[in-house]
Amino acid sequence: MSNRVEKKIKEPFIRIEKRADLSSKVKWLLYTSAFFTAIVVGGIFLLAVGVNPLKAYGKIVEGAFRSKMAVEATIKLAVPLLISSLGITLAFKMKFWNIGAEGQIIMGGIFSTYFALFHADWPHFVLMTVMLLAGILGGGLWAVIPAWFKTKYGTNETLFTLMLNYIALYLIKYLTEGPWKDPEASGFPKIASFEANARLDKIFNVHAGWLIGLLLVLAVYAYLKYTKQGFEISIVGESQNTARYAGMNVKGIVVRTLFLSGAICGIAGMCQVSGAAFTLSEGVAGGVGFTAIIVAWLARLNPFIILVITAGFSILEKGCSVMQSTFGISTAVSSILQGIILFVILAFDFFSSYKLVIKKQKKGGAKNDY
Amino acid sequence: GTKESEKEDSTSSNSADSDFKVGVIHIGDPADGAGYSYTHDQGIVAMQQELGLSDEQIIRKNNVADSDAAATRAAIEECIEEGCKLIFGTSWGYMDTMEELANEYPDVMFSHGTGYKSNGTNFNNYFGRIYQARYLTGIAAGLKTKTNKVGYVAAMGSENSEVTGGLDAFAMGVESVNPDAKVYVKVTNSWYDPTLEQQAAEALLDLGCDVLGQHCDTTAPQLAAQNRGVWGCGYNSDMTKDAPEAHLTAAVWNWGVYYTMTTKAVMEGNWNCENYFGGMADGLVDISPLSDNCAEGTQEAIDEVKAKIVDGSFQVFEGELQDNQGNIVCKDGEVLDDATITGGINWYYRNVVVQ
Amino acid sequence: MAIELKGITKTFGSVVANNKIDLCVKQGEILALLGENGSGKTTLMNMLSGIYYPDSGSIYVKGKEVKITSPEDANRLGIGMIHQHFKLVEVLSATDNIILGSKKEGKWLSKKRYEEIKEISEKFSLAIEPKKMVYNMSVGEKQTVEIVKVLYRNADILILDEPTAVLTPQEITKLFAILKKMRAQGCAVIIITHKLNEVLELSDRVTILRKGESVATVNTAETNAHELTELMVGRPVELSIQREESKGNENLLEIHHLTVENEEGLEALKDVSFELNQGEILGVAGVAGSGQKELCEAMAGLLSVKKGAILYHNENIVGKSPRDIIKMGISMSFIPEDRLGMGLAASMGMVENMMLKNYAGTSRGPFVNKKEAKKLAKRLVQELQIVTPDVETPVRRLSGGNVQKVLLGREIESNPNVLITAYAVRGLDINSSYVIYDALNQQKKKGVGILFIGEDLDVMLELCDRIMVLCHGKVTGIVKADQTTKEQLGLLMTDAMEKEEGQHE
Amino acid sequence: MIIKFLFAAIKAGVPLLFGTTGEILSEKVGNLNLGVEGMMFMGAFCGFAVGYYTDNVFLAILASAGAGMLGALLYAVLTVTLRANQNVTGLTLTIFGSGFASFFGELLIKNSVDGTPKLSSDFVAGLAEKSIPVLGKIPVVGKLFFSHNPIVYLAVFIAVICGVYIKYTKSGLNMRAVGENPATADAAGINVSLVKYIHIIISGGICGIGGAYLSIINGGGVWNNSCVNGQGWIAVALVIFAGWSPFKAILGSFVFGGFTVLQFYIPKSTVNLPNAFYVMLPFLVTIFVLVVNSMQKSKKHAQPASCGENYYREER
Ligand SMILES: Nc1ncnc2c1ncn2[C@@H]1O[C@H](COP(=O)(O)OP(=O)(O)OP(=O)(O)O)[C@@H](O)[C@H]1O
Ligand SMILES: Nc1ncnc2c1ncn2[C@@H]1O[C@H](COP(=O)(O)OP(=O)(O)OP(=O)(O)O)[C@@H](O)[C@H]1O
Ligand SMILES: [Mg+2]
Ligand SMILES: [Mg+2]
Repeated sequence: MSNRVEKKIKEPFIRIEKRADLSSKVKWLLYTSAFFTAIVVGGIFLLAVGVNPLKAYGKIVEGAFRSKMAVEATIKLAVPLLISSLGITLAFKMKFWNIGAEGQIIMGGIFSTYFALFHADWPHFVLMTVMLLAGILGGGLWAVIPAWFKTKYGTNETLFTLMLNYIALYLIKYLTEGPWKDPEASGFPKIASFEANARLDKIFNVHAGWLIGLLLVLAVYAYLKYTKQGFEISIVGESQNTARYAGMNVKGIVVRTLFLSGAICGIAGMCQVSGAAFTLSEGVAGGVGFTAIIVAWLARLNPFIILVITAGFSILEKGCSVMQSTFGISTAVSSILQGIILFVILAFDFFSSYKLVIKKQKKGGAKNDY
Repeated sequence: GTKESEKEDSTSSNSADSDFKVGVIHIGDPADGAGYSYTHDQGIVAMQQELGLSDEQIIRKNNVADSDAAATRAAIEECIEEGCKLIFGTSWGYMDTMEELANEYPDVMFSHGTGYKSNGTNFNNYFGRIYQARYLTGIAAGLKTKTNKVGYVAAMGSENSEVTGGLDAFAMGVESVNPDAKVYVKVTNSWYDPTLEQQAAEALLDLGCDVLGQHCDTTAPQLAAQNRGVWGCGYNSDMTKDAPEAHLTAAVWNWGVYYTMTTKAVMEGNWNCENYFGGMADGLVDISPLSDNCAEGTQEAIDEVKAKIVDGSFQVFEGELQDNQGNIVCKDGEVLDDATITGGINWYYRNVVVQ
Repeated sequence: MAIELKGITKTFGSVVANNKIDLCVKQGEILALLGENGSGKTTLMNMLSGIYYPDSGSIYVKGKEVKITSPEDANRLGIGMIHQHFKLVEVLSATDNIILGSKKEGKWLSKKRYEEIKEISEKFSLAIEPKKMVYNMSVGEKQTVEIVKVLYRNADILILDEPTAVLTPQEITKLFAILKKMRAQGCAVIIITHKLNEVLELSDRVTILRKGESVATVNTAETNAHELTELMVGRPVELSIQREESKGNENLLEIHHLTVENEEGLEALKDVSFELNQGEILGVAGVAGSGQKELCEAMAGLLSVKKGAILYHNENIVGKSPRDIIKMGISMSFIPEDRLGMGLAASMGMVENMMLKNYAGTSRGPFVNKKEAKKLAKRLVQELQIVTPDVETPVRRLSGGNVQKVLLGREIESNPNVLITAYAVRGLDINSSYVIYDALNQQKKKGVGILFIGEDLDVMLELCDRIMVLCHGKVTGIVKADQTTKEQLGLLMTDAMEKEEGQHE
Repeated sequence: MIIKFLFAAIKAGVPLLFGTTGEILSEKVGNLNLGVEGMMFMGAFCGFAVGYYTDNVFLAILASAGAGMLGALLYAVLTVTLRANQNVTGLTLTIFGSGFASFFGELLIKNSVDGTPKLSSDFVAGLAEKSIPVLGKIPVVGKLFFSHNPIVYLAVFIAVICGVYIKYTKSGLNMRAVGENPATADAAGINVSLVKYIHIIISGGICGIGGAYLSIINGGGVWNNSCVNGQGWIAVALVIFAGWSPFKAILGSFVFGGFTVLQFYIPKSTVNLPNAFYVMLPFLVTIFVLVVNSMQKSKKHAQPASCGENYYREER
């Protein structure tokens, strides 16, 4: 029937197979080897650019922890990342790819800044509470926009939230140059620094954001794992049809969850403006919203692992900053190092769900390897 | 280093020593080769050489966005952590943060560039009369233009006194040698944005401008001019090396003057912490050597005015000045005071055209 | 010998899906592959089509030993497989789907390709519209495209995985004609189906798999349904349905003039009226797409109703959400067509799936109560003999039959008054099917009103008390099951619409 | 002035066109690559550096494509073979790429004569705007369309080629199938991984050239560490605007280019909108298009169905 060319088909040397379940021992082995490989590959890069990797890593760790002040700085870096990673987690759990944390942080910042600028005379406690609520509202509403369109028209949320980041950013620009411009800055477009009354209190010398972050870790964990709403989120993430079938109001759940997701990011924004920057500026989110996506993903949406990974990122960032000034090397080294470490970890992540099967010989047993 | 700093504190009166550290916060990367941070860093390097400081004594924090107050604070705190006794912040956006940190860390000296605040004890501002240099570059531009249209890429709009004052001085320089020429402005709203600066420059060239002045931090306008075969006046550093066929002269900073003076004073414990506003007479600002592209007679014209500026017989914002709306912004026989120059010039000079 | 498999073994983690299986098909022969759910049929065939790769064993195609590492290899060897779930690109036309990936000459997509496909399809007397987009096609049309796709590649070994599960009787007849024609041309055909009558009608030989091993191969001419079932299950089984007289005559549900629009805004149900009594199984027959899905979803509150009423004890439940309906005290169980996509959360375990419908009611306050669900899951595993490593194992990993049991078990456990089932046994092996029928009869005994959407008319005639026939969204007749015949039902199912119109008005 | 504006719009749109065409290729095979910015950065640097050291325009462009490809290869290995999450990998690539450009950019600066890495004037002249002999003389059209620098034509050429390829060739059909439904493509005998690799890598190459345009032509021949500056993100947005069609991307990129230069051509005296509005405009428009697209529920102009998800044959 056919005149097909017979081609010798060889058996593949290596094949990929899905892993069944991973024992926790293997899991740890995997994580530690990923970590060390990342360190080694990063080290090779450092070596290549003429920095002694041992010294460099030493400096990074030292830089993050060398003094009380350094530790405080590291924690300050961690706060917005931790909080927004937790926010994203809610949306991701529902398989709603919210990559708009950046914008939601900003909107949280903008909303709470309004009160800091124009109602700084309110009693401190009232003002703080209102600012927190404003942050929640700002971030939440900003996330609700794409959620609403998603439920109504199926609008792609990845792209929508991405675009909203930029719009939020330029909204700050507008406010800075326009209505909220500091009248006393002699023409420089900037928003005035907050008065002391509008600043987040410090607990152990670092603004209260860290406590909020830790509480949120517990809250998000419990919310997802033990509450009915958390259950709804995972069902909707699983299959919207199944959720509808089970009598869930899918649209309501999507909008509600995104509100919460954005709201948490908004809290991060509020903490940044009132606790770290004491003003609103275009750098308020500074890419944290994007890093948070990476953090949430690497942590597999587990709030406690998010805490650990956030710590890692913050140590790296703070440490690299010290390394940069100490060795007089480019700030870009830190980006490259971060990139390399992430690439390695992403690559290793593969082995947590797949394994390689190497055929020894024609009929030889299969050997499993990582 | 906290203990050490306390120790030092007690004997701070003169610590001209090897563990005296100076922090510098740069908005960009000193390695950018021509722009703002590069110029400041040249000043730091000059200071370092002059005072014989070792490399370890200079802590640089680069790429610190001044639009990110949290990052600014983190960078400065890191300098404090490193034990810096004197910290220079080079971009205006750092000002408020530095002011606050000055109150939090009274034993560290904070000196902030291009702003206006001070606290009289450990926080001041330094800036310079770059408008004097701009006036001179305006002369070069005015003599060079054939179309009588001079362009100007401005980082900020009229609300910004620093930019606007500089632009007005430039325009006045143009007018002084070429009363028919107009100065066209495009605003990028960003201190540093190569793409926008390039596009703004192109738009000006499209309007028919044949000399481009600039108050923004990259060489893009000069390169755009060069690509069209016309001319330009740069800023920050001598841009003749970047655009040899187009560049006339640039308004340049010699920050080393201030950095050396201040660092020395702080090391010797006799810093007065007053705001500094240096000018051409101090050597803080200048113009770069004129390139061969300049029109004939430029050197002479400039030299004459420059001499007067240096000896104080000529002030740029002096006598009757009219803005482009027809208002009188400085009366005859008066001179604008420094407060107005740094914070109150929000008008465009009469030959400036905003489109 | 077209294909010969020797000692094929394939494991997934700890599951041995295929254990040293031998199998062969000759050219010019149709081989039926029979086995219970999860016995390894699909896995075995997927190794022929290059989706999976065997752990050990050898494959011979036309006498030569080969390694099939990808579908491309399979194509090259002349093996074409029609998968259970269609492999078509929705946004492409029929033609583009057919020529997809073909290694034929030429780099450009010429206009002529449409004619070429038209010709090929006509040669096999298959009706396809070459330019029609797949997303506009019915299931039957898609199936046809799949077949043309295989023919286009000149495949002479054809594998079909449960091809008839979603086809109408007419379409099945057509499909079988094509397969027979191919056999006549010397092709080798392997077909997987759970319907014994099809096996007996079509195949030359039958290979039976049980628990991943091939237990027997018999000549179709020398066997019968009973023997096949016994070989499959491994013990003698009685395949009969005991229909008890429906006792209760109390009306449970009255449906009045129900008109429903589907997602595309077309009227899927037109003026449908009927009633469902206590302790009765009401069958719903009809060609696929006659509005069965919409009927179920409308009754379950998942689809909004355009006109009409659904009365439950004289109270209209139209416009209420599924949650509200449950709150009203009506417990209506619905076993949807798409089990994993609609009835269950595929990557969650049985426990979570038990909570799916009543998580909100199990406890007060914001927290869910997992304990009850876990108990229930464990009980179901025992009662229905669900094969699963653990009650927390994702249900996605269970075999089709077991998935079905999980779903059915949950719905029954909720003690419903009304049970709606759509294609409850689709894709289930014969034994599992009868377990389900039994379970339904148990419910009926308890007085539950059951709406049974089915496709196998023989079964419906045995199981149901009354049968309602839908055609193009209209009721064309409601008949007593013991007073009708298959032929009569068939007529009602396809009856010309005009005729029915008069009857209704 | 209008003509000058349009001309400037085209110029500003060219890097976007590269980025968009590249990203379309990638998304068409099912890989949403958020690393456009990073790949453009890598291309920008390598193109510039090779131009700087070899003085050869051809090699420079080649190098920029090569660098973009390298970035894309990294992305492809991670997402296609190792099945890492596409969003995360793309973001990481952007972090890495921008770091890469700044880091080596600084080295370049340090190693250059008086701290200014500067392309030779011959090199720049080779890429200068030139009026095409006869066509360039046509009154309006000549200025608008036939007096650009050569890379502008290259951008349009690549976009057209990609458009034709996707729509009218068999391999284009195959790659579309991979992006829509990889399981189907696989069953049809298409080597899904190979197709993905090829297109993702080519996509990176195209993005890389876009980067080179920014560093070499927009930068006026002097290296600048932040030459890409967010253009990659606008390109991602533009893909939506273009409805995943390279043909529409041509028009779209010029429209978006128009947005970015609009503020410099609209007379401030007549229309005085806040500056933030102009920079926001492309993103606002993109959202608008995104929403309108989804409202129409058009299956044809939507994102390829499998975009964002990785494929594993044995997965169900
Ligand atoms: N991708 C897979 N991963 C893990 N296990 C699998 C996979 N595919 C099949 N199995 C296992 O292999 C066994 C056989 O599956 P297979 O699909 O071949 O059954 P089948 O005979 O086709 O069943 P059915 O009649 O329900 O279609 C199953 O019990 C299942 O546990
Ligand atoms: N991803 C998976 N992981 C583990 N097992 C799987 C997976 N996918 C399928 N299986 C197994 O494959 C077997 C057959 O599944 P399959 O869905 O073909 O059942 P089925 O009875 O044919 O149902 P359907 O009619 O819906 O196809 C099951 O036993 C199931 O356990
Ligand atoms: Mg099967
Ligand atoms: Mg099956």
